[in-house]
Amino acid sequence: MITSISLTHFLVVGALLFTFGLVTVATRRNAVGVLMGVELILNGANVNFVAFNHYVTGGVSGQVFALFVIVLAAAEAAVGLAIVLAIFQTFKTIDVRFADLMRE
Amino acid sequence: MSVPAIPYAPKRTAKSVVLLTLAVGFILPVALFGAILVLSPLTKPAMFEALVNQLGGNYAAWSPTAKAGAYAGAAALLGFMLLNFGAIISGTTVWWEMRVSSRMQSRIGYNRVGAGGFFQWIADAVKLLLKEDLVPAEADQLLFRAAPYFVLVGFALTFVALPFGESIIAADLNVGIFYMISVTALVVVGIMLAGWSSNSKWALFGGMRSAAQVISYEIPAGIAIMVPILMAGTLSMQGIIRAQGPWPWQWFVFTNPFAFVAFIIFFIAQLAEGNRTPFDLPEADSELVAGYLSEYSSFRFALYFLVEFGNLWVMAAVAVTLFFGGWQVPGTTLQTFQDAIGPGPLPGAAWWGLQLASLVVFVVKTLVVLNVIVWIRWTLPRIRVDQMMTLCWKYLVPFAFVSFVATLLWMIVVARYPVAATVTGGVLTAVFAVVLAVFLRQTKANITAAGDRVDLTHW
Amino acid sequence: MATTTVREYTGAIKDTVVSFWHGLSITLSHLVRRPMTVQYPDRTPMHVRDMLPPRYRGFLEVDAAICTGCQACERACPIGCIQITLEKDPANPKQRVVTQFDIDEAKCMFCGLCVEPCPTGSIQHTREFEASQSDIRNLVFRWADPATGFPVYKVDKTAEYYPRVELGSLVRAKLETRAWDAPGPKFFPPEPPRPPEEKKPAAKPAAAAPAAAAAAPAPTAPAAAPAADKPTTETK
Amino acid sequence: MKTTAGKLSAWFVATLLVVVFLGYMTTQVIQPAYVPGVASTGPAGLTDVLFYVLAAVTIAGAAGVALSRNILYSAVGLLMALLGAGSLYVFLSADFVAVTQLLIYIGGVLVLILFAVMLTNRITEVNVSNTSFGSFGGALLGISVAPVLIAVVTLTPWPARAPAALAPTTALIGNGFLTKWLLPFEVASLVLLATLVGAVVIARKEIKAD
Repeated sequence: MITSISLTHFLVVGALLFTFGLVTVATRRNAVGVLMGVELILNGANVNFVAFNHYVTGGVSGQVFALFVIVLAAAEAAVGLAIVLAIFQTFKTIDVRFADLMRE
Repeated sequence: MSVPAIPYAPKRTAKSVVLLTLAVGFILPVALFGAILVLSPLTKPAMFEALVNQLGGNYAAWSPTAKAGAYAGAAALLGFMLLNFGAIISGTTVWWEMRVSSRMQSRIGYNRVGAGGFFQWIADAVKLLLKEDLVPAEADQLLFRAAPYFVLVGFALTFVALPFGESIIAADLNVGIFYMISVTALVVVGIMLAGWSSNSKWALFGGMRSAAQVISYEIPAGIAIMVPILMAGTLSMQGIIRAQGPWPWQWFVFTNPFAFVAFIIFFIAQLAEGNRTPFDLPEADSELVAGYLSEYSSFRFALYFLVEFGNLWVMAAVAVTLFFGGWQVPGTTLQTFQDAIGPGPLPGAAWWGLQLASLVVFVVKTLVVLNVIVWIRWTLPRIRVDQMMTLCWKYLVPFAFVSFVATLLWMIVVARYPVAATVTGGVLTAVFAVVLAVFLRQTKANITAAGDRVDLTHW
Repeated sequence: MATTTVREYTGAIKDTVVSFWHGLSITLSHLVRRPMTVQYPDRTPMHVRDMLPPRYRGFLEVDAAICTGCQACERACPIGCIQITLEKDPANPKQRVVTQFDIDEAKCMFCGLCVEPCPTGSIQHTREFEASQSDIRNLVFRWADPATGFPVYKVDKTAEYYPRVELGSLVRAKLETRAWDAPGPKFFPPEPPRPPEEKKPAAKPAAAAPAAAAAAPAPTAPAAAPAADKPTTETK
Repeated sequence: MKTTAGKLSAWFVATLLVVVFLGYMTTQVIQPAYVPGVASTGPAGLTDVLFYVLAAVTIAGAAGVALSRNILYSAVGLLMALLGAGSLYVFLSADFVAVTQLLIYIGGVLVLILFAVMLTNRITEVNVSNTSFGSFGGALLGISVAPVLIAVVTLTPWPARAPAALAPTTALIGNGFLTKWLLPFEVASLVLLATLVGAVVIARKEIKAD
């Protein structure tokens, strides 16, 4: 049984995960690095879902939501990495700045 | 150079050294096993409290820090022992595998150091520890050093949920089997990091192959595991065992014909995930030197070896848990165990005896499966990469789906006619016994056809 | 089309089961049999060369007494491990003398192509195989003494067979007296002077090191582990 | 790591890592196999310590992802963050979610990411560049977002409710997926199928039409 650990503790962890994910997404040039940032953001959200489920709503609806997020994260990673591979085959780099054919 | 006519002169070893090695080799596993036997129930909070009170302490009066410290200490001791048990099991498995393999290839092996060569693995381990620990200059220093520990942790974490007996389990997680699959993923991460950080083409290819192989084979393995989960209605390792019975026709592998298919699929997938022959592509010696561990030496190499052979125990134990009735002792039920606890704060002697019996049953079954794995390794050659992928995607995955769906239908039938389970169990067990007898006859025929006879001397 | 695919699919499964059945029973039957091997070399009942199969191809042996000096074996050798030099005998200009007959057993792949064209059966595979050496160049067998050489054999057209010494006796004599521990012939370049240690490129990729080591002509002791003498590994 | 003592200490560190997880799991959602009288969980102080350790691991891993120069190190950081977050779920009575997190993120996503790194970088060079641009902007972003979020989290009076005791949730989730959340569940499976096909179509090399 958890005594002194409260909802706020988990929310702080989630907020930090989200922040680091945001910074990663914003600053990375490497497409794989950007994907990692997205995973971090999703995890931050997940921590919040599960924490609110335990401390506020009860039941399992928050956990189910977290599970859907995990499933979609896996799907996103698969498609994202396929796109990264396609970018690599086309541009011979995965630096996101160079994948700009649509700009012209 | 011609061979000089020197008669064979065995090296003389001091008696005390022999006795010491004997003590290390035999008493240590036994002591560890006994300690695990005692410790794992005792680390349950209630029993820990009872033990403290039994020993004359007053658990309720302890400060929270003392409680937490003592409890953490007990859990740490158990974890340390389990890890060491894994190490010793992996060492003895190496010795046994070498003995069996040499015998299967009509040669003599592993008989120089100690009793029947038993101390060879200790000598090897000591030699590895004393060797120079090389890190390639162009390797990624941090990841190269860290990768073996990922592998080790992924291996050691499986022992958390691995059952040894009725109450002999570190933690009966209610997501047990799921947990086992997920923590073994750490091994893959470690292998990939090792392959990449070595900065060697062989290691890299080994790591990539390993990742492709393990990801592919997780799919049929996962679906095949669903079959016993469906039949037991729980994910807990102990729950799956309790849903089976002690007799062969009550094991999941024989009660349901599709579960037998699922077991075959699961077994093959386990071999692939554990990088065992015929799926040892990641460390294919003839193509990739040693695959992902080409550049490793000394202690780190020893860690990889520990994990590789210790995994045999884990693979066999999981198979026994899911399909072979686990620790179920013939003649007992869950109630027998409950009744033997007795009224006292600590369970009575009968309970401990039953625990020991269940431990023995589980270990014997596990060793049988382990020997089958060893046997297959020395029978089959390594398959090619495309064959490995074909086997997974074109054969195992469809059959796993079929057995999964068929098990669902079978469960509907059994729910209506409970006698169906008994019938299929009896028939399948009988068929298996007959097939086994025919197989043994074939083996005997092989021996007599070669003009030889069964001879267990010169072992 | 579809039926053949189905037949292939089921046939693959059937093959798997059948091969498992036979393979497992064979290995299991060997498990409960007495091992055939004995420990080498100290527990063999007789010398190992006497237990080898009859067509075993070991080191080449040349019987100088019946060698015609025709160099057919040298031409037949696909890897050029035989080197023969013929000279005129200064005392007797009509007599030709073999002054060099070197066989590099380190290069020899024991294919037997040199044995076939030999008109007299002078060159033959023996059953000798034990010749571990610390220097690979010592694995050159010199069948002609460079100083004196041996005169070539005049083939007698009417002869039914050519008298040859007992097969293997010459090689065995060389092995036992270590007479073949001679320095190598001239087709081995002399060992290049080792570059000084500090001139070694330190930033060479680790993956390229074994290839570089293999390409380098400097022979190293074969007993050393390949990982241990990699120049780019550093001790931690 | 040079000496035997160093090796042994590494061994003990690895052991400790295992032990922490083991002890922590033992105290949590586990149903004890032996229940003589009152079922009790482990001492409370231990879980607090474990929470802080695991939260530190999570955040350190996330920081590693954001700040590391080498993409492989970022991947290891992501591994730590995912492991830590997954372990934190156990404190929240979400054992199934925790294990799913380990299984899918570490066994699937992380391995896929490592795969992509190895396929898309010239593997002969050790330093797989993961340089960030606009470090100043990134730092600014982090400094501006994090305090706001943390202030919101700490200052809001969240509706307090006594958390339920830790209990297994697998059966509840399974029931939910087949009753209340059946439609989302099926949609998720469709999404996965579409992903499967889409990923293959995107990533495959161009094959000349016959």
